[in-house]
Amino acid sequence: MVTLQHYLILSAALFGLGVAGVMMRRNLIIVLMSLELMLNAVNLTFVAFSRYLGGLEGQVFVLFIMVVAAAEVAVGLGIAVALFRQKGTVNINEINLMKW
Amino acid sequence: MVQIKLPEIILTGICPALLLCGAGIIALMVGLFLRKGTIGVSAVISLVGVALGFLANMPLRTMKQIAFNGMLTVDAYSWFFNMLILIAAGLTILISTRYLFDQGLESYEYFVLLLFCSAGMMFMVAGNHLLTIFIGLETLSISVYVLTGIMPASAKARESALKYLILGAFSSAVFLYGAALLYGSGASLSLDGLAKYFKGGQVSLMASAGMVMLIVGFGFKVAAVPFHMWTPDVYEGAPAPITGFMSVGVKAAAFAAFARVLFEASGELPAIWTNILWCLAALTMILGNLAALVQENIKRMLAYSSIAHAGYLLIGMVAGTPEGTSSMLYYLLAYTFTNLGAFGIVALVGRQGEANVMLDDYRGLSRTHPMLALTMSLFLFSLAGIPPLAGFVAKFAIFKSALTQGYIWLVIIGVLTSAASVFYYFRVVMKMYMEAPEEELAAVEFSPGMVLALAVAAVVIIYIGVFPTTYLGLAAESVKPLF
Amino acid sequence: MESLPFPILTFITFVPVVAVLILLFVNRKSHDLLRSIALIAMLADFVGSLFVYAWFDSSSAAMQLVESHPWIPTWGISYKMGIDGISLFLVLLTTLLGPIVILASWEDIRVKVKEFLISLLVLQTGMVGVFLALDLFLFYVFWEIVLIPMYVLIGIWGNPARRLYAAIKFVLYTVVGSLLMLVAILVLYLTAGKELGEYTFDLLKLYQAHVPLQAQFWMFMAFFLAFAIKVPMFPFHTWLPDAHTEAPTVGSVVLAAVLLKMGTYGFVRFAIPLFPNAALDATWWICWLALIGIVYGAWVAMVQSDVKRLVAFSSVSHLGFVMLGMFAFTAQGLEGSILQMINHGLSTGALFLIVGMIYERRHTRLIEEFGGLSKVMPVFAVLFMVFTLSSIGLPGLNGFIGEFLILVGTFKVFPWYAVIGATGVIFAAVYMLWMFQRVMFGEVTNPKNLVLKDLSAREVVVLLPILVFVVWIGVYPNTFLKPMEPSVKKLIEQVETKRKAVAEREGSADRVVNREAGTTVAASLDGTRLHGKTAHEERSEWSK
Amino acid sequence: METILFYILAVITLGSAFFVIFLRRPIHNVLFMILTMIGLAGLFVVLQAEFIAMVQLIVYAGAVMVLFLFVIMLLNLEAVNLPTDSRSYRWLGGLLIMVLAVELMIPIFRSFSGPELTAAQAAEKLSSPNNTTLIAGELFTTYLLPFEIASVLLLAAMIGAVILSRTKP
Amino acid sequence: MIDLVWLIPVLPLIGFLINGLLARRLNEQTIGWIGSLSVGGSFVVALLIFRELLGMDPATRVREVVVYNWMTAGDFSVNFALLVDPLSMVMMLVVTGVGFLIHVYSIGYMHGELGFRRFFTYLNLFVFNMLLLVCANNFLLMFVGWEGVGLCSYLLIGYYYEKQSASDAGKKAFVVNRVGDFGFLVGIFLIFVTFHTLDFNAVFKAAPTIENPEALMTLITLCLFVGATGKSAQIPLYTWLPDAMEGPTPVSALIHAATMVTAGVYMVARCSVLYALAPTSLLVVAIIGGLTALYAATIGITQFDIKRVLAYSTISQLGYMFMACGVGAFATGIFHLMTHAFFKALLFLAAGSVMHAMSGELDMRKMGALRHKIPYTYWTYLFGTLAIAGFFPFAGFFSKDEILMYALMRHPAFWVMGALAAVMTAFYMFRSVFMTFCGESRVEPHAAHHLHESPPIIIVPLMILACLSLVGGFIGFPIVPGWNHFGEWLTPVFAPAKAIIEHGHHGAHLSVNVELLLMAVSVGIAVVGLLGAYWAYIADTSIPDKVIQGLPEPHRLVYNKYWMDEVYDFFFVNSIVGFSRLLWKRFDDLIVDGIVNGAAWLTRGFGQVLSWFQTGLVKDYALSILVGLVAVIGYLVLKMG
Repeated sequence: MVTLQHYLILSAALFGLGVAGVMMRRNLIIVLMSLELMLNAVNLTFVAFSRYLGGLEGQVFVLFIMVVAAAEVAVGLGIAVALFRQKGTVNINEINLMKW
Repeated sequence: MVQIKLPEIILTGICPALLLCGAGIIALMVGLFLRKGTIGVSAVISLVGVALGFLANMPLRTMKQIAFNGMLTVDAYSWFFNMLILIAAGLTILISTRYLFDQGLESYEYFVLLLFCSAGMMFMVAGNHLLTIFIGLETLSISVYVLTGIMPASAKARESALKYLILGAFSSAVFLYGAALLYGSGASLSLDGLAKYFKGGQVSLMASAGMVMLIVGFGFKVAAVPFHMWTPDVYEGAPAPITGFMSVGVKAAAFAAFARVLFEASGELPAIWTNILWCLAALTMILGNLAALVQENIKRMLAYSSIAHAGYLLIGMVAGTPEGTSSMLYYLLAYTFTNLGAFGIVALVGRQGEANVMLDDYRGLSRTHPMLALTMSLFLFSLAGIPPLAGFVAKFAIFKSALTQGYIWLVIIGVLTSAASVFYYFRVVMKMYMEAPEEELAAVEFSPGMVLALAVAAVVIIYIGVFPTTYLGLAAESVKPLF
Repeated sequence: MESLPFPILTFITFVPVVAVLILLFVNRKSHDLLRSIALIAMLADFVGSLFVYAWFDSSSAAMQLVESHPWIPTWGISYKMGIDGISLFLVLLTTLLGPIVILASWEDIRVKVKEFLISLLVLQTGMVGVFLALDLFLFYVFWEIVLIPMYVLIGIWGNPARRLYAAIKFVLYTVVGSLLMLVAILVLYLTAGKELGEYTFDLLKLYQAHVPLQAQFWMFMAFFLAFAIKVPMFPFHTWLPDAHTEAPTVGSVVLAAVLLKMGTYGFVRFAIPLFPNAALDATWWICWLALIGIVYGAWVAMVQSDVKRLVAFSSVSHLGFVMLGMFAFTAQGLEGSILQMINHGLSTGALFLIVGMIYERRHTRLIEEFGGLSKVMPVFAVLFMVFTLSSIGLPGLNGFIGEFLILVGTFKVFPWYAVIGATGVIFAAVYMLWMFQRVMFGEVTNPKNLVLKDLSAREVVVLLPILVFVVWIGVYPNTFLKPMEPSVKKLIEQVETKRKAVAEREGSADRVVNREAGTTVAASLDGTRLHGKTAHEERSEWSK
Repeated sequence: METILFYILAVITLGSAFFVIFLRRPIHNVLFMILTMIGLAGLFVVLQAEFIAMVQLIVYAGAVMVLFLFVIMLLNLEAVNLPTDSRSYRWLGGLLIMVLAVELMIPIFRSFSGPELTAAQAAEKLSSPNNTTLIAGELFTTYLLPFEIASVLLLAAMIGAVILSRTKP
Repeated sequence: MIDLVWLIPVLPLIGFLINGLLARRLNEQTIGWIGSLSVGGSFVVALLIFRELLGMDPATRVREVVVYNWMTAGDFSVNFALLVDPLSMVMMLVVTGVGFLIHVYSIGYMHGELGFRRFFTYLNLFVFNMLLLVCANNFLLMFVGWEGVGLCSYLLIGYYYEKQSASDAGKKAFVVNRVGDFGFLVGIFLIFVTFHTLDFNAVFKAAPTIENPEALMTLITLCLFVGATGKSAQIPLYTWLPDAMEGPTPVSALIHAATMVTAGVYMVARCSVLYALAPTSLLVVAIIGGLTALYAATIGITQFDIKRVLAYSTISQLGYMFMACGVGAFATGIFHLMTHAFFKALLFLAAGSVMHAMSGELDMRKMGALRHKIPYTYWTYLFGTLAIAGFFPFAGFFSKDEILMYALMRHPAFWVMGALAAVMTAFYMFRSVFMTFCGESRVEPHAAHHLHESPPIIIVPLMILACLSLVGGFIGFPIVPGWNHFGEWLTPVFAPAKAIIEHGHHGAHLSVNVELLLMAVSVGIAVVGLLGAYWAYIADTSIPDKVIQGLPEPHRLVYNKYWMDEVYDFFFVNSIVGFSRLLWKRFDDLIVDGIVNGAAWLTRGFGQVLSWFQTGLVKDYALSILVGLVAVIGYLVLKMG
């Protein structure tokens, strides 16, 4: 019998994985993907809740999240490309001109 | 069949934002079809837009209305912040024009994004529903990401944009997760719903967790420690005027939404949240001020200082009273003029390609440009909270409100750290007045816009510092809707 | 309270600012024009203060010539100025020194003249304001305003070696203290507001409040820190030698003559009357600090090799006297210490001018660089001697009156303190005369000193007015004591009654002993002990 | 039935997400990302959010991931495959994530009791006449304003993407 | 007339002001005469007032003249008021009279000096302060004069400021005096808190009435006496006086012989009532006086510098006066003060004239056989010596004899001390006479060939003083009833004190025969001294060296003034200076200031460390966000869960 908890735990795990990705990957592109992963986890939570509460609010919110996610990806990749042109790398550990 | 019930649409309520968007789109079009000198034109258009927005904002002060099916509230509070945002935008535009020429950045999009960003802020501050707030937030964020990285030549700009974007996305993910938890724990996503839920007692752990995550999300935007890490880098990498705009506009909008969510949701804050805010405030003041002591790059220094100021503003939140919030508003007002002025001068002194943003580049400025140095000192003194400038009255108000609630230790931390802050603010004055430059730098070119902006800022911080009553009054009545 | 048709106090406070506004639009090249404008402004200021003196009714203890307008009514802040016997002469001193410093700097300062004059004028406003403000907020504003010009003065025109260090040290040290005071001010505002039912920063209203003992203690400590740093009292004095040594002549003059008095004045006007119990229970250790300051300052001054540093440390010693007399809290003690503020202002100010004059000629302040100057500069020698003597406290000159009254006043209640303090009189003679001897007597060993010119007319004119007052106070001090008398009396009884009231309310009335009672030696001998005890007991009480 | 479906999809989602994080070569990451999306879409369907599921497939799995793929190709990241970060305090991040997960579990278990996720009337609310219609209705009435703002947002993003990725100003 | 008493101090003040401020380009003569006549003028006024007093009934010879209220603070109020009574009258006359003569003398003596004008300015200022001291009607005003004369002595000792030794001596004088004044000051405080006033008469009236005064009065009087020892160069504060001889000779004569140094005696006499109430202090005064008399005399024997000999003799004579006061014979003390003023001034001025003749030479070993070259000087000096040695009928005889008598009445020990001192005095004074004027000449050639007698302007004052020291004693003629005018004159002043003392122990009166015997003895003493000196310095000049060979150690000890200066330097001067240096370098700079700077640096360092967290790496930033998130949620869970 699947309960709300199942979904919530799943999404929490997904969220955690996303965070882990941001923490651990050096490749800028992958980091962006991990962010997507986090957002997806949130989406899952929303949908699960909307199902549980029987309200559409959550689903609508998910749509907007997707919009935002797409936008962010677009801009993010834009920056990534530009950076790659300038520095020839997508290793975010080498992107530290500014510190302290 | 599903019957469509249209929402009650109150265009006057969102008129300022609409005007900004409109101006933005016009600027975009003109920019697309014009070949040369687009900057001047689009700057003028945006200024007109801002001016109109200002006019359109006037009547909002007296309104108290929930529009668009509870997506938006139009009240004195949003009126105040609209005003603030419009001022910030206006000043930024004035500062930017000449700057863009100097940097050889012939891009009208700059202004377009600036306007969209401001519009986003307006929706954010007026938002009565987490969705509106979130969309507004993202609109401003994305525009700011882009503006941050808009300098094609500079690797720093790109880098800062990237950092900002990644961390921004990260924090909005947290924010959203919080929203989700709130939504799930029976509370709705609209602030009224939340208020109902939280005032109804019987608050579930999940709901509080959600709320805390919202706090984290906002904390990131206002650059509260430990969510501040992006600030120094982004401020350093971004074009000076944008940095200024971020440090006041984004901060103001974020604080506005922050306060609205917190206070509308819960009559007066539960101890737990207050404690969290208390710690955030303390950490922010301490770290911001201390780290600023050792900075050699003025943009970075001002970045840390803006972190510190976020800390002071948080004191107002901790107080959690109308007084506290209103003094926060006044603080933001003062801070807007002061900081934009300061960054204007940073942009000016930075000269070609922002080559001169180190503190040592300010050596002997008083000899080459006495008035400029004087104005800069004025801004710095106001930031340091030296009476009778606006900055002092603002700090005074904040501390007063906190003490009224008995947060004496927080206030003591506040005063001690601001004593430390005197060191780095005065350090700049020292460089300008008391040291001689090694090599002569090229003269600074003024532009009428810049001069106007600086003059206005300087005059205002003196004026509202010496005669703060009216403005304190405005702030006080602007926060009424929240409580 | 009678209100005058003409707001004279506002006038004398803000004339300099007006001058600043004019200066902003004068070409920075035309130095003499700038200087003359500043000079005229300062003179106008002085004349204005003479009117204040003329309109001042020295028989009344009340605040006079009061001007009060609401400023930030929402917070109960008002623009309230007033003057009484305590502040009267401090104001006059400030305005008197105004023109003098402008004149003194006439040839001394050649770079950034405009900025220099502006700083001086702003400084003037700040200082006069501090002495006149009757609203804590207003007071704090003036108090802080003073920082900036002083910082600039030290930092720009100070002598290259360590001016930046001295300047920032001065500012930071002062700011730390005063910000804590700001907190205390706010807390006072709130506590008093609760009691009075009216939230206000109006000093006279706040006097009415009876703050609970513990609160008093903490607030007093905050005020104490702020003022003690400014005075400076013993452990907080280290900024002073640096500031004095690095500052340009007039900087040191103003610093010594007026700025330090802001601290002592703060005690009389704010710390003591607002927190009588805390203040008077702190007497014993504050007196000890003062005494240490007296002796310590004298001894350290004795071995200085730099004239300015020496005078700076002598200030520490002299202000020790001021604090001692103040906290003896008898009529003589208080009047003495107020008069001593003026005296120190005059004589130390003059001494710094003097040092400045030889510094202008020789660009060194090291004692061993000089010697035998009396031969080459007789007029200078005479003036130098007179001011040295006045700072030693020679009867017939101003210094004596102040020190004597202080010691008498102290002796009445704390004989031992007075005795220890009196030793300072000996050491003062030692270090001043030794310095004087090394600078002025002996043969001219250093050829550079042979060609020194004697004082110019301007320099004499600069010193003359001070000389006049030095003698005047010494010969006929009543001119200055009479106006103080009523205010001081009022202060004392006001404090004593309030003190008792609070103590009774807190059920510790038995521990309150009346100072004036201890007039027989025996009684006062254990009076000392008694005070130590009360203070101590209340500490322990608070620790619970 | 539903249970089995859930577990399968959950495994797919988590597993591929895991690979997204821990595989070396970007191309693989993208592909597994797409797989994750698909898994999620499946879960959405199970949760009676058909419209969302579709959008998930089209926007995410389709557009967004393709965009990723495209960039990877463009920058020819096949060559460079960066190992996962081997910084000394990586374990700290891991630990914190664990702690965070635990902290999230606690409220989850605290706040909800009772297994029933599928109340009939809830099902009604979400899908009659059909999910899409309902969402559309909501979107254009209640959420009109956010919807409009979103357009501004997208415009901004578009401009941004353009000026950021262009070489000459 | 008496109401014009303020003229007495004011006239010299005017002189001071004229010479000090206006006399820029006046010539020496004018300046000199302005100075002298201003003092002479006040002498005349003094005389007039004296005549008026004589005309009054002895009981009513007290008058206070309030010039103005000097300062008032709370219950503390002091007038600028002058007191005219027999005692102050005597002092005024002495000060102005002797002062006038010395002024005149100085015109000649200081002729051609660079700072001629400065000299007279200071001199007038001194006279003003001295008169203030003696005329004051309250302790504070007295203190003003007291410090004022101190200042002038500082200035005049350091008159040759280019000489290191001179300026040192000046400083020493002032500082040592300050130590004394400290005691005086404390005394004043005590008096004020006890009596709530500082007016002499009020205090003295009130003093006997307060209950069990003993302890308090002892405290007060001892404090005052500390002041006296400072001013009058008594043990332990005498060291400054010998050095004070660095000043020009007229200064030594006026300040360090005739007037200022006697201020202590005057003050003790003035406070006779208080002292009478405190037997202990009286004893102390007597002992200190006696010891000083002896002690200084011993040193005087060994010195070769003629002025130093006189200086030590001054100290010793002052000791005499204190002893007199100490044994309760205040009038006698004052009497000796006056006579001493005459003959010691005379001696100094004569010595000055010798210097003048010897072109600045002071060492008696380089003199001898001068009496033919400078006869007037010789005779006047001889008169002075006879007077100080106490030969009948010279002034010294009367006063000294009276002192010895009272000493004997108090306690034989005092008499012995006095007698011994007297012998030595006679001895070293004649020693100086013989070494200087008699025997064979040891004058160095360069000085020898312009040996010359001084001009009349120097000689005339000498002669006047010589006469005074010859006849001056007769106004205090003993034994024959009614002949002791001086004693009677002062009776009203000292009556109360006398009463108190006698109430203590009934003053035994000596029979006439005993008195006569004593006189004989004291003349004998003088003769002994004379003969001793003659024997050692005329008859067989080898004796002194033999003595020195005989007991070298004691001699070195005495010759070096018992190394007192060195001891003081070591214990007070050097130790304090050293300690202060330590205080400054180690404590102030390192610790007090160190803490301040340390705090600053600590803050800055902390800031530095904090800024290092800013690694510039995105993931670390994300990490910190994560940390924050975990922390807050953790807190929440702990609180609520």
